[in-house]
Amino acid sequence: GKKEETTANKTSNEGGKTVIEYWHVNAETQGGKTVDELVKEFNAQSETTEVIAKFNPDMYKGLMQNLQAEAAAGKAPAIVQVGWSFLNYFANNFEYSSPQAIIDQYFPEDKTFLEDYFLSNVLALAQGPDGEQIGIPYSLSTPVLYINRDLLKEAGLDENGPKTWEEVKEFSKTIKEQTGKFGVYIQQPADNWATQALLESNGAKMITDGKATFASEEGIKAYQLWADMVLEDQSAPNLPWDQGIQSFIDGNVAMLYTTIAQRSNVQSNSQFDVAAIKSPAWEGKSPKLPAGGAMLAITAKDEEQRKAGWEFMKFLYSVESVAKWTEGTGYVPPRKDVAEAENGLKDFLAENEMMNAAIEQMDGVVPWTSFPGDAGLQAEQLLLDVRDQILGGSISVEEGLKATEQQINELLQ
Amino acid sequence: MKEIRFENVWKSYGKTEVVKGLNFTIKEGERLILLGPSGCGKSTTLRMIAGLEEITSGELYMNDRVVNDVPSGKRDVAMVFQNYALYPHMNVVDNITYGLRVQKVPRSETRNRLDAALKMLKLEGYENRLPKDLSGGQRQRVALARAVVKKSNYFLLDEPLSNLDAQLRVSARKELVKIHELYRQTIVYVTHDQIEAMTVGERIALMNEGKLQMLDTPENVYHRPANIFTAKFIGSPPTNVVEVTYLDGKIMFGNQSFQLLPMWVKQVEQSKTSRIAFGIRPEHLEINKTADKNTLKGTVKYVENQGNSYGVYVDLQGNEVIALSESKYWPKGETVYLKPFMNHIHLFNCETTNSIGYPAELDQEETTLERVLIHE
Amino acid sequence: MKEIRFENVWKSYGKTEVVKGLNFTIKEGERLILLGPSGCGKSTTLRMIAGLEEITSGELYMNDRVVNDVPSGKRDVAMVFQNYALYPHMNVVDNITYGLRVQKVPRSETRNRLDAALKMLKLEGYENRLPKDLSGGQRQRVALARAVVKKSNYFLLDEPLSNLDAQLRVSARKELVKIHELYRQTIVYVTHDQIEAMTVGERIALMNEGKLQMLDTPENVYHRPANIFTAKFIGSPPTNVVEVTYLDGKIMFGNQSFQLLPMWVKQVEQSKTSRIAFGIRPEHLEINKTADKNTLKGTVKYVENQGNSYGVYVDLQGNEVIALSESKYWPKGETVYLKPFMNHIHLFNCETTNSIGYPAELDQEETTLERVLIHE
Amino acid sequence: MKINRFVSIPWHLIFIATIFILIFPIIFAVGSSFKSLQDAYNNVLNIIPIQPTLENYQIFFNSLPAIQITVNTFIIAAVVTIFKVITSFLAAYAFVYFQFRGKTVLYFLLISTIFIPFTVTMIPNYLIISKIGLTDSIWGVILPQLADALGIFLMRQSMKTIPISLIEVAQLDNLSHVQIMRDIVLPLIKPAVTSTGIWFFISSWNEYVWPVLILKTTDNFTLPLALQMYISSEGGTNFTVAMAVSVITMIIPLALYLAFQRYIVGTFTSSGIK
Amino acid sequence: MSALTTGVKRFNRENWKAYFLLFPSLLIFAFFMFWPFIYTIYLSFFDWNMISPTKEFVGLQNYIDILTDPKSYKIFGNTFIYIAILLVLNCVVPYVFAFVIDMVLKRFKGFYKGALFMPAFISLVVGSILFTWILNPVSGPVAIILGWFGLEMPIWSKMDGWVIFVLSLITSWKVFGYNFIVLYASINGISRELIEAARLDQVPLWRIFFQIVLPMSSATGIYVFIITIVQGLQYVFTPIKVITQGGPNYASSNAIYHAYHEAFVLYRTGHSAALSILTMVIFLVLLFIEIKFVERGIYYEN
Ligand SMILES: Nc1ncnc2c1ncn2[C@@H]1O[C@H](COP(=O)(O)OP(=O)(O)OP(=O)(O)O)[C@@H](O)[C@H]1O
Ligand SMILES: Nc1ncnc2c1ncn2[C@@H]1O[C@H](COP(=O)(O)OP(=O)(O)OP(=O)(O)O)[C@@H](O)[C@H]1O
Ligand SMILES: [Mg+2]
Ligand SMILES: [Mg+2]
Repeated sequence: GKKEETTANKTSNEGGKTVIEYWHVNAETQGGKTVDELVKEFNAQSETTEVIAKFNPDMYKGLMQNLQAEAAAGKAPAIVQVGWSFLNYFANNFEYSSPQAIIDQYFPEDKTFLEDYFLSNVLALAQGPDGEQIGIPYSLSTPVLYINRDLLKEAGLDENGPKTWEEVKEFSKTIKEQTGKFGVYIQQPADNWATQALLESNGAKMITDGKATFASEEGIKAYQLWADMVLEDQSAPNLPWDQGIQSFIDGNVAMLYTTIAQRSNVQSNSQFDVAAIKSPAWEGKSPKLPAGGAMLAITAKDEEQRKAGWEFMKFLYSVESVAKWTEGTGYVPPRKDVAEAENGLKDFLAENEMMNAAIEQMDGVVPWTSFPGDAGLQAEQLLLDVRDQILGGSISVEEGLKATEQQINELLQ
Repeated sequence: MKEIRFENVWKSYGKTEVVKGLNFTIKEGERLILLGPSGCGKSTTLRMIAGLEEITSGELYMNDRVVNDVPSGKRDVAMVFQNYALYPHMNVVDNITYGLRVQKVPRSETRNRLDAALKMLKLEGYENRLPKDLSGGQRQRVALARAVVKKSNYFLLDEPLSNLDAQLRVSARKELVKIHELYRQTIVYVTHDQIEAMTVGERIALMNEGKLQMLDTPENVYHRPANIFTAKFIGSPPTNVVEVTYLDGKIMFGNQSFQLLPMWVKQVEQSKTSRIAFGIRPEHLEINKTADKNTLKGTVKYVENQGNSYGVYVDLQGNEVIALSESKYWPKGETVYLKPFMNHIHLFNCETTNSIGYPAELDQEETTLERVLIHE
Repeated sequence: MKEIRFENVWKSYGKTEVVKGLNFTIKEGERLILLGPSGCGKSTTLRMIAGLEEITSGELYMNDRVVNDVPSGKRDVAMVFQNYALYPHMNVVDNITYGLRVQKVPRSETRNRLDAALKMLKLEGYENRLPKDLSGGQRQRVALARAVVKKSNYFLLDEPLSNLDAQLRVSARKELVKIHELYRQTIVYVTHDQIEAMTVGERIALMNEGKLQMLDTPENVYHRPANIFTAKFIGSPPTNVVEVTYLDGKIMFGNQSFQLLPMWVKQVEQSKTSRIAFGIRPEHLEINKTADKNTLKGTVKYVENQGNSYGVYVDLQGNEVIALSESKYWPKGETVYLKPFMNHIHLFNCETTNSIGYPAELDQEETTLERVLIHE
Repeated sequence: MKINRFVSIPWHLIFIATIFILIFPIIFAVGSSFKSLQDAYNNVLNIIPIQPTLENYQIFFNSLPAIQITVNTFIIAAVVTIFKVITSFLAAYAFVYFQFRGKTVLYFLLISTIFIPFTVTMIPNYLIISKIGLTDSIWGVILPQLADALGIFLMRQSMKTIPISLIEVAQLDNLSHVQIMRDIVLPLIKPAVTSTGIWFFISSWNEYVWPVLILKTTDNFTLPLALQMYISSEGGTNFTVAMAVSVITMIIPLALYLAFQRYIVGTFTSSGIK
Repeated sequence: MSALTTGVKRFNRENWKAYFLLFPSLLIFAFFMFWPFIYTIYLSFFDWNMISPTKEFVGLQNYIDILTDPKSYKIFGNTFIYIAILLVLNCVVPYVFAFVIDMVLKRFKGFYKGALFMPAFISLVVGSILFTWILNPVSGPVAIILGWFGLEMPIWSKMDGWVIFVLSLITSWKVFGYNFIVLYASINGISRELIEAARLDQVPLWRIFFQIVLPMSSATGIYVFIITIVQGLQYVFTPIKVITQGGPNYASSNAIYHAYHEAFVLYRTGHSAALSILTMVIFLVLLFIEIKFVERGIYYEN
């Protein structure tokens, strides 16, 4: 039947079109439908290429696992989404083609495509340590602070929310005292994205010259604030991510520090006056926010596939596609001109004010730190372990961070 | 009062009625034999007494209390199951003593009872065997031993000796009786062995199709069967029962006849029955080659070895009757003459199948039918 | 040649020797009864014939072939298991006909055999019951029916009627014999019922402790026991066997004595045995209240009901002997006089426990001991 | 059997309590599947939705080839179950009724595989499936699951409780092994076969880790994969749709269980044996 | 027993039939179990991330790393705690339940049987998501109800001890029904007469359970015992992965999850392989001990 023909080995269909696979992680709640629409649209208009989209559960980690199995079998899809935290790992271990290389080789007409349409700090997100363009940023997210205005009002606080982390702490404490509810929940997934935002905004650096340096004074101070809220004030619950979000949506937590990708979930399910404000800064400092989301990388092996891959990518990065993409996912568009364009997001942004917080803080975006080398992932894990320890109260912030920093540095050697 | 009383007890499985209105009393301390054809409800009755089978309707009294709802463990009953129900994972000793250990009978006492039971049932040397490594008869003995050691007030035995050889059976039942004479539990004992029934039973309850047919001493059951079923069921070869006509003090077999004793004549006249069946046990039918007064003529059909005598099957005007003889030389087709012992005949009402009763003179003649107890 | 031959067959389970050097032949088409005390190895022997038990050493021949290694399915054997071994998930009909269906016996044939078996064993009406809904006797009948319908050349029955009532047992065994007369399979039949052994068996093999004791016709086993074990095992109550001294044609019981017939004297002298045991069956011991010539004096110990006669236990100079009597009026302690039928005595060599043999005159007297076949 | 009534009352209470605890999540799931997501977030205590909606089910049916996915799942589960039962049964039969060289070692070897972490087999199995070209095919999902050590284990244990006499009768009747298996052994261990079969089915039906690796196109997806499409840490889990998919996922195994439940009763194998 | 040996002897010549019957299972196992296993042993001597073209041979280093890492002991400790909890919840409890429902109760048996099995239909993934909601310590229904009584629910997913217990409960919830039903079928198959015989002896229920039912159903009992261990080892993986990812700080990780974590999160293939092998070895030793010692006490008909 038809099924067998869609296997990875199949490189062209009956119509002589090149068949390529596009691996994504977009569940239905995260733009899955949009992926399907885009693919359908593309397939309808392309005369040379047919795209098959494969959904990979369990986010970028899940995709990476599947990719690994595929690679072990000596095969590869044409295009994959690579989460930022996997940037280094991906670059070190998988075969890929730099998009510019493909453009240069086969599509001279697109030579300046990247330069023309992407901010350089955005493009830089997808560059390896040596500046090589590994892929092209596709989904961009930043952390924002969602606030329950009703609760803030109830606690007699400014309904526009806190501007700084110090204020967040104060707000939280007040909320706890006034309403008995929790003040803030800072997301705790199995990565250090939010942690990085917290620390680096205070001037710490996760990495300096290939060495972990987060246990600096600024780093410790920033972390301490979080730990104090959890342990001392008990105004921030120590919950897993989904339970934290759930508790914010049903009104048990007044503020939620998490990705803008959660906007639609929060917006459509909360029954209070909800708003998203920019990520808090530290007093006197400007926030540095790691970019979340993913880039698209080309892993296709043979020429036809690569060419087809770029054709599809180019389609995905058109203004219309990116706009659709943004509407469907809640991610920030990677292309600079989309937000204002008539055929872009103009109307959408007008309707969904909460997006603005994310778009406005784009200039503060820095790459998501991805520890270098083979032990990078392990290093990342150590940082997660110490988060559990600190927030669980089994170790002091200073001690924990210092020890971890040291361990990581040993690993990275 | 270790008495067991059935008051209109019924038992059915779904729509199948298995026990149909039992009404009788098992006296305290007696040995009652439960006899009846296969499938007549003996095991079911026993199991009701043990409390293993729910009573569908009616009341069962034990010790003057209705026990319909008393759990089996509370009835102080020991039972030998027809299919043994040995614990397959316990060896002989454990099987036998398990109940005692549970009831915290002292060690030494347990040991004594065990030893006695092993000895009584010749199970010495098999103490550590699992049931699966025993022969059929050995398993049955273990089952019996398990019940014997319990010394319960009620002792129910469901064909406890059926798989044992004659010698062992005789010795086991003697031992059982000996134990009983000592402790006087109330025993209900199912057996298909009629000699066993006669030797062990103080009274016999005969069942058929879930109904009680007769309940009396072995002598009476044997010599004064209450109905045709009883007469035919007890004794082997079975009682000959032939439908006859009664005429003027005579019993007519087709065109042959013989004269009843006056006491029988009186009995028949009193009972006012018209259709009569005549019964006589094979051993009460003398077979001769020559005619005599009051004999019936027939022809030999065949002879069957009955162990220590021979059963001669005789065609008597189309009815097959059996007579016992010491000799086996009864050629087929030979004409023979049968002479019933006139004291030992049975007459039944053909309609009800019940006995028309026995002349009072018979009782006097045989003096009192007191039990001859068995004791060594 | 549906003959079965044992040549020095041994069977042991681990270290337990269960069958010890069997050496005998079961003739083609005969009905052989296997008799013996519980646990003597009967079932084991049957199971070896069926091929269910490995033979430890020796050869088993069937149909003149060594079958030690022939799988049971290839031996054309039907067997009634002592424990029935019914398929619990099949109803009565399926249990009975399953083997036939497997062997692709035609439908109508199966139906006929089934009907005949159901009728023979009075199982009509139970066709759709599962084993768990049957009484013990009914289960046994199903097991028997299952074997009967197979019409195999070898037919092994392990106490097939032990749980049936006397009537059913009699009719079932008659039917079995009838079937056998028709098909002449080779039948090996284990039973504990001696009447059954006598009536069914053409020959009887008596085993004890894994060894063959005697193999002969029922008459000979009964009347000419080859050894003390046989004499005591066969017949109930058992043969009285008393150790005596022989002196000058006389048998001495302590200070009493009686005169042997001349033919016996000759036999004893021939056999040159010094220590002699004297045996006599209870029914060959007349008991009287008055002395006679050649009687032995004893005192009554007790009386036991034997069904249709009474067993009188008499103390004879310290030995307990049993005599049968029609009457039960033998008061305890009374002095009685026992008179052996001098034709029916048995004399054994005390050392070997074997019979010293029977005088040739006895055979002439009783003419030929030909079988009385049972046929209707 | 007569039991003291008072013994049973506390037990009934215990069972009712246990069952409440066990069933509550299911009711919660079913209830949620008829709620709007907003309702689910904000009214957790209303187990029964105030305004029931079929929206969640519609979302599922509209966004995915639901029928195709259910059929895929069913084929996988059914084929896997049937094969596992058959291969386990045959192997167990060999272990119980045959004596052969290497039996013990082989048995130990087979049984020991139950302790092999799936992390060990995942990638190598993927490589094999990929080599035979069965990726993105339900057959690729099925193939490695056609035998099961636990199935062999349970069936062997069950077969070992069959009284040997029953096999002997069969031997006397010269039954072939096929006949013994089909007519004697199988009916007698039916409870074990049925309960394990149902379990195999449910396990395969709910299997996620392995199919995720093999299946790529939504047309080939199974229900648990479809469910994953509503679960996302970053975009938020659509709890109510996920519950709707779960409820749909539950229905077929449940129906199967109801159909086969009556076979899960003891066979009284001893009732034919004295 | 005896007959079996005959059977066995006779079947001897039919050896090939046995292999024939085993063939399908062996074939599947050879490819999809044994080969990967051997390959894993091989990998356990390398430092590799599964992708990179070079594998570095490190000898026993992976094993040494594991054995010297205190985390490993914590994780193995957790593994056994999971198993211990599940043995109680999913072996002992269903055993007792099956016994009581079959032999003590007269009414509602069918209902109990069906109801106890219900959760088996739901996958552990769904179960985990469900419990994340239901047991949300801040806003889940349980927390709210506890709140009415002034009780605060522990934030179990972040607390040592609690986290293992709750994850075990979730696993147990799912597999309880199957273990129960298997045991039930086995207990239900015990001849009623044996139980009756015991009742006549006034054997108390607990003794009937321990001394008759347990030994008589031990063939199945040992199966349930072993699968419970497997469940404690393999099944808890899903709730760990969905709910805690082994956290907080490995407090809920078990050997299998950790092997997964090493292999598919950290891509330390060699390390993961060594861990898998160690896990296997530990459990094979346990299995071997079981076969050597426990098996003897098991009652088989043949
Ligand atoms: N597996 C076994 N291991 C050891 N001994 C055994 C085994 N099976 C049977 N026996 C012994 O073998 C002997 C003969 O057993 P068999 O079943 O043949 O006796 P039997 O003559 O049929 O007795 P019964 O009349 O009681 O059925 C018995 O003493 C029995 O205990
Ligand atoms: N579960 C059942 N369902 C239906 N009928 C049954 C059930 N159990 C027993 N019976 C029937 O009840 C009748 C009486 O059985 P019971 O076991 O009491 O007979 P029994 O007198 O002991 O016979 P036997 O001498 O053969 O052991 C039998 O006809 C039997 O078929
Ligand atoms: Mg009975
Ligand atoms: Mg026997």
